[in-house]
Amino acid sequence: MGLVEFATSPWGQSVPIHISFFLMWVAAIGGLAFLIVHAIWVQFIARKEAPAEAVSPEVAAKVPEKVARHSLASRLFHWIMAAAMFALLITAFLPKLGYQFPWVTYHWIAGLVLTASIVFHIFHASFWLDFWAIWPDSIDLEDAKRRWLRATGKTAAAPRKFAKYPMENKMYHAVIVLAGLSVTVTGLFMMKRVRTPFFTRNPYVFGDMTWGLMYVLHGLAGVGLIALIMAHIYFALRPEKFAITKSMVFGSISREHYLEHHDPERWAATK
Amino acid sequence: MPDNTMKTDDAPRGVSRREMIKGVIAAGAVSSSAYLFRTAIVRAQQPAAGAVERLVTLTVNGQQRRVDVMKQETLATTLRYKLGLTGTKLGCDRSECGACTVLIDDVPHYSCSVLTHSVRGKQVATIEGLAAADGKLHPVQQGVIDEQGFQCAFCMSGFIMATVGFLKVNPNPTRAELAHGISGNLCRCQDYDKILTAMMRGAENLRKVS
Amino acid sequence: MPAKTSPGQPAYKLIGQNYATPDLVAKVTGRAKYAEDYRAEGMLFAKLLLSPMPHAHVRNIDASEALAMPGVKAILTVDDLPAPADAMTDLGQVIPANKLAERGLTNDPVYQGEPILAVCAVDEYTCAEAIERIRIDYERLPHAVDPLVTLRPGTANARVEGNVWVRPVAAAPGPGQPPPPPPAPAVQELKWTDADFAEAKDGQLPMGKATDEWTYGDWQAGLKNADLVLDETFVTPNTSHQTLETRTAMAYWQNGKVFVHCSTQSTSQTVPALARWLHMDASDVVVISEYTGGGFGSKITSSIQAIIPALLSKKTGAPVMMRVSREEEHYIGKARPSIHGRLKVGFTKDGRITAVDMFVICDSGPYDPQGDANQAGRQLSLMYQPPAMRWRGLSVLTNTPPRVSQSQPGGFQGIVLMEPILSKASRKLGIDQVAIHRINAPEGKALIGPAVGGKRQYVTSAFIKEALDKGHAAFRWDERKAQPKRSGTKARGIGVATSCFVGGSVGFDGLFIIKPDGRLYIQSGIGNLGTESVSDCHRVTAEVLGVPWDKCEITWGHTGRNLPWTCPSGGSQTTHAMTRAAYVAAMDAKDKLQQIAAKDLGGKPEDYDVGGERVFHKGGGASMSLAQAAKRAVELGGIYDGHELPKGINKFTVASANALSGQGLLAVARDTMPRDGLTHSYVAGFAEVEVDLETGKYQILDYLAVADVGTVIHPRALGGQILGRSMLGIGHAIGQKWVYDQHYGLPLAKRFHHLKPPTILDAPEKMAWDAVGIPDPETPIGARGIGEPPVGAGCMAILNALSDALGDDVFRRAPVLADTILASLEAGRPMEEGLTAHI
Amino acid sequence: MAIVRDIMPAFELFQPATVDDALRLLAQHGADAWVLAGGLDSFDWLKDRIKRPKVVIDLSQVAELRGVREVGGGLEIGAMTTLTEVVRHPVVKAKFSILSTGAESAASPQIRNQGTLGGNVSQDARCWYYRGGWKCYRAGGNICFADTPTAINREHAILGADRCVAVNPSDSAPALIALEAQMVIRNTQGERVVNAEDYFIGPAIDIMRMTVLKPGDLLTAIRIPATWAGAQFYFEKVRDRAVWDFPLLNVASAMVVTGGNIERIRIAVNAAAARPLRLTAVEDAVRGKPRNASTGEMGGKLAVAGAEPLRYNGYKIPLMRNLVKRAISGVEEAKWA
Repeated sequence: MGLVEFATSPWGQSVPIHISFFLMWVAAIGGLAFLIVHAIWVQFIARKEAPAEAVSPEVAAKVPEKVARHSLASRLFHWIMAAAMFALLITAFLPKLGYQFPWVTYHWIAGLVLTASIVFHIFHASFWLDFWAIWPDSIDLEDAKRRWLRATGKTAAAPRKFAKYPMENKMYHAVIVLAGLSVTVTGLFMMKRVRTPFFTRNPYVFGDMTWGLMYVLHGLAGVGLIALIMAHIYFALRPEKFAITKSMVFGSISREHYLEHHDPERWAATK
Repeated sequence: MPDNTMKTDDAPRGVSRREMIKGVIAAGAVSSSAYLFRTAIVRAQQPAAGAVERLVTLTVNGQQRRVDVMKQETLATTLRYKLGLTGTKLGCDRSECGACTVLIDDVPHYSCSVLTHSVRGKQVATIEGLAAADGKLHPVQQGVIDEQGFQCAFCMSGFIMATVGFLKVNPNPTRAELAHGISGNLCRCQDYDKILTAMMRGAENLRKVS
Repeated sequence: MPAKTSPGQPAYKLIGQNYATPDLVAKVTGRAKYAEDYRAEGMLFAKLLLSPMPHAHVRNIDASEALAMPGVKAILTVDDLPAPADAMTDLGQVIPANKLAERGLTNDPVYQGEPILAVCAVDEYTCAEAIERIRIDYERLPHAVDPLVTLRPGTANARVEGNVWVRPVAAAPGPGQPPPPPPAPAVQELKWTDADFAEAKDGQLPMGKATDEWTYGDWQAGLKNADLVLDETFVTPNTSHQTLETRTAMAYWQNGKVFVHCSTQSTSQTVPALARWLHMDASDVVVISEYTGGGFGSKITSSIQAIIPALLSKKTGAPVMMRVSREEEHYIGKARPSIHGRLKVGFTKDGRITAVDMFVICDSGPYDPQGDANQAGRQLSLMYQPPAMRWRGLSVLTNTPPRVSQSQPGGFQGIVLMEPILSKASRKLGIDQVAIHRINAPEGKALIGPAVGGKRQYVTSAFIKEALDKGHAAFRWDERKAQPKRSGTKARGIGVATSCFVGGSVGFDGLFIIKPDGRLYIQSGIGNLGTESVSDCHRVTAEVLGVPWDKCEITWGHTGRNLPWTCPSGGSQTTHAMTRAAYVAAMDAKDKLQQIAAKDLGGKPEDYDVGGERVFHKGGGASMSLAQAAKRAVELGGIYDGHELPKGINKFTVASANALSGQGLLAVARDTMPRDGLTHSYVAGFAEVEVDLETGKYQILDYLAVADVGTVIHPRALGGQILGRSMLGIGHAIGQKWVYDQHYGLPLAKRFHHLKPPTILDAPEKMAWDAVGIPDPETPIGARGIGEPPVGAGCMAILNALSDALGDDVFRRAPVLADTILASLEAGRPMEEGLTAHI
Repeated sequence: MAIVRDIMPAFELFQPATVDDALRLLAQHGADAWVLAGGLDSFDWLKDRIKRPKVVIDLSQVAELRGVREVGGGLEIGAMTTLTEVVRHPVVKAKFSILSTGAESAASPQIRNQGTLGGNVSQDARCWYYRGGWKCYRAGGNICFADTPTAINREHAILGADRCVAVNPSDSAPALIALEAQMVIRNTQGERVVNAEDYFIGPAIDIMRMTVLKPGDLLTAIRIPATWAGAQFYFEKVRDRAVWDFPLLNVASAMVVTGGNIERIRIAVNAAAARPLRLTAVEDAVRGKPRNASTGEMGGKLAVAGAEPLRYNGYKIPLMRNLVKRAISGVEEAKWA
């Protein structure tokens, strides 16, 4: 069974029409496998990091009781996007699982919400937030190497504490950006193929082949998101990350957590 | 291929109907293996448990005929290419013209859209079976002669069979009723008016004899 | 229907009488054999692989897998076909081959469905399986399926060479010389400007540059001085001929001759056509076509695809049958070209046409330029006798199936473009429909078309006014006219239309033998496509010689059986051309009988007459039977039994006569009788329709056609032709059309339930016909052909009745279906797109 | 793979004699099996070589699926009963005449002699893009060729379109819905009964199926309750040609009128959407109203509320409006002198 399904065009040419839907299962199982392996790794195999040396009290003293982590705007964005994402996944894949319902309208509306929230996020992050905070920097890479060596029992200098975002967090964001953009951009073009109030339906703006590839990309990103969302939820629920998860609700982390995991040099705590 | 071995049934006119049919049947037999699926027998027709047998006995124009019939074979194909009954015409092969109309248990059907396997044990009647053995025409056939019905006549056997079938249900139709009864037949010469006149004459002829 | 003999014509014994044609018993018993009914030992089957694209180039064909299959015998591609050959006319003129013409198979498909190759195998199942294993690498080319779209700036052309046909004007013939062969037509690119398109108001046909034009009279003045000028656009449909028998063919070779069982309108004429396509000597081609399942113009000389089984048979050394499926027939079965037309017509207060300015775009399909555009103008100029006229036209190429003449080619479209204007004028001017037709109708040696060599041509005769009068009375026109037009949810209307077309050609041969058994053995090269001319025309022979019909045997349908050179059975030529040929052959027989009688019984030949199966002395006494005369003819030999043949007969006839010589008194002659004018026939159609205003559906309550076809030869056959061809026209009015998806350039309507040939229940509830029956003065028996003229009359009597019921501007194209009517009634204006093709 | 038509591909043929055998075969072959009733829809798919089932299960020999039985004032019609048998059945004629009128308006005499009631209600869409083998949504693709700016779609849907704009072409379906018929469906698990209007599904629910039948299911019978026996009926079909052609639109209504008022009514139209539509809103609106032209007008207008025309099928809106009007208040017949 191929990864992509082909169909014969009216001109008798073979063109891709979408991904093979078994990939949906591949993604789900892949995602599950990853988090099981990760859990086992962290639980049994990886060497625990020795608690990092405490920061000097005067530094600690400067740290407020609650360290602000996510602005209200960021949190709203995150949860709206999450809702849209779930709506999209459900409307996309439930029919494939045999639960038939009129899904198209919900799907494109949720798609528009997702797109809007992403656009907002890009502006917000560029002009109001520290845009680069979410992207891995040289120190992250260096520390990642150190952590790996130490976890596998080799000797390496102790990794520094995180800046605002842990490495995994940044990596994840990078991947989701990729998937999210592919699925929304292709999705926006597909709006031309369904009946919407906005413009007359016209599937002929692109050729059969272009559309086919677009559907394939949309599908790949879509099933990719199944795995990514699974991983996201998994990490959010892990005890050592739970503080961060809570901060996505309440907006801040405790001084203790801040001092334990974050490097005031790299992320200045604010109220 | 040496030329002298060539045989065709390009028979001169004037041969009696029976000779002709024998001739065509012979030719039909020659080409029967040729028409449908000779190679398919090997490729795609492995009999599965409980599936139909390929060798069937058909009753056509009162005669029992034993034929080797493929699963997907239509009655029109069997009649034309295996039994040599070429009076049944194929105009569209899609039940849209009626040229292939035959009677199955006295009911008109499009033989292009009937699986031969489904008429086992049924009476199939074609245009060749209408006239008496001595060549005396069926009253409906006679109606055509009386009125010079039809033009190119490719649709004729279908029309005649449809009419014969309809008259079994309604032997004394009005012109409009008959038109409805045989409306499943197309004439591209569109000699509809003269055809109806001829068929009405045929109905009249039929009432006289029966 | 009682036998109809014409008041004007002498009392004949056979002519004008009904009789059962000699092919009828075979037809009713299913014994009649059409091409697909023949079998041959070891017969193989062929199937076509069709282009999936409207316009493409085949880069590569990989048939290796198919050829490796058990049962697959051969594959035929365009590379196996002989190159297009020049044609030779009867006058020996060479018509250069059209290098752009259809060849039967191609590597450069110009319409979806065009055959690329044929696979030959032991059975069709294997053919199909093999075709699915053939891989073809196509280079897709831009397509054009709408003749108007391809004239827009920057649009695609249907062929690499261009999008319109241009035919260089022929050089004038030298004094006493036959006209030189027409120069080869050429394809060029022609695009109109945006301004040309902008000029046309909503629904009006844009009129950019035309490629062809003729005029006569001062049409500008005519329009200027008119009391009423109507400027109307109308679009006629593309319609497949859809003969019920597809063009299936079976072929085999024997002693170097090829025997082709095909479906053709013209038995004799198909021999040179096949010979040309196959690059063979005509004497090595035998055509067998005893019964043809309809033609309507699409099988005038069979079809070029008939050479495919012939060539495959040569390749495989076995007989090959190529069955043509209904869908394949839709592609290769030909069709009538649509015409987009715009006419400006001037009228005087009393309804007389002052001038016509006609502009037509003919959708010629991907191959030969169609004459329909020009013929539309010619026939219009005859039918409505405009004193001044300008005709401009284009023949545009599109990537749609090939076109060819269909019953009343061009004439039909001309009538359909003009009749709505005539009926609109009758309402605007308050003149009765019949009256306005009568006012503008031709009479006697009426003029037709533009001047040729400084002089306008004219017809042999026209009695259409008599036809209108006869129909006006028989249809109770005035009575129906007085009826109310509306009641409840229904509206009724009556309509009349006149129509005309070429009604005969001249110059063909008659051939028969009087054998010592006293019987007439008549050789007929006429195709047996249902018109019954195959035997009707020869009634003349028996009539002239006074031989009872049951003593006449007709041989037809097999060119191996020595047939004479015969006109193509198309364009309503046959009845005229072949009654003349039959007449001259009968005269030849009479002449020879008189000579034989004079030799044996003394006296001069002119003392003798022929009748009652004898040749007898006019003064009474001496006589001899035809049987005796035939015996003497054999003894005398020479000219009498065909050992010496007259000059001037066609070489095709010579070969047949030679083969028949020595069996009896052989009569053979070519029709060289004079004829003053061009032979045309005419029909007046009358119809009443009832429209359901809530559904748009309409029913034809009554239809009457009155024909002016000269002498009636065989009333029942004539009636069949008049009403049958009227129905063909009615089909154009009520449903038949093509449908294309313009984005992909592919046909959507390929099935009968899409293409809508009329059913028996769509026919008018009442139908009747009549004939004026005045003999044509320019031909001995006075008979003309009838195949074509009823078509336009049938179509437009219906549509004029529809306009009478609903008023003007409900529809602007044919066919008119319920959706068009309902949408227009709802909106109060024409709603259907006027100009988009194939909707 | 080059495209070739008009030669049926090989398949294995089973001709079970009983429903149980048929069901067993269906269960055994699942999605590979093709159920053949009259065959008039099936043979198009097969001859075009578009659908290529490995196995064809021909029901022509299953006697128990044929015939019309009277059941407590109503009828139970075997799914394999031919349309002609339905049309000619005296009880159908006498008590449920819209069914005979509806069935008689289908196709042609020969087709009605072979086509079955079960087949007529279960037939596939006739959209010329879909049936032409174009890989559209309904064929498992990702486009509707009939709903594009250049599409020719005079026969397509004005209501209930969801990506696909094909319509259901059945002529007996609206009559059955008006008669409150029930469809009896069996598979190896057992029997279930669904109301006629719920038997059909639109593209929003499943774009590749016309009915609730799934692989393994068999429509065995159609039950017509006594409920509407002898009611006032109206059926009209509008089509291009008087024979063969599918409906441009058809309408069926059953009505009980007391004292000039509409007491009970059911109306259904077909060829307006991908499934035959029961017009419940119209039924509610006209119930209790006098049966006259203005009620008809009102019902007609209501019926087409929310209709969305495509490029070439706008005429279907007035057509549906007028047919529904007639189905309620009848036709104003012409009276010619």
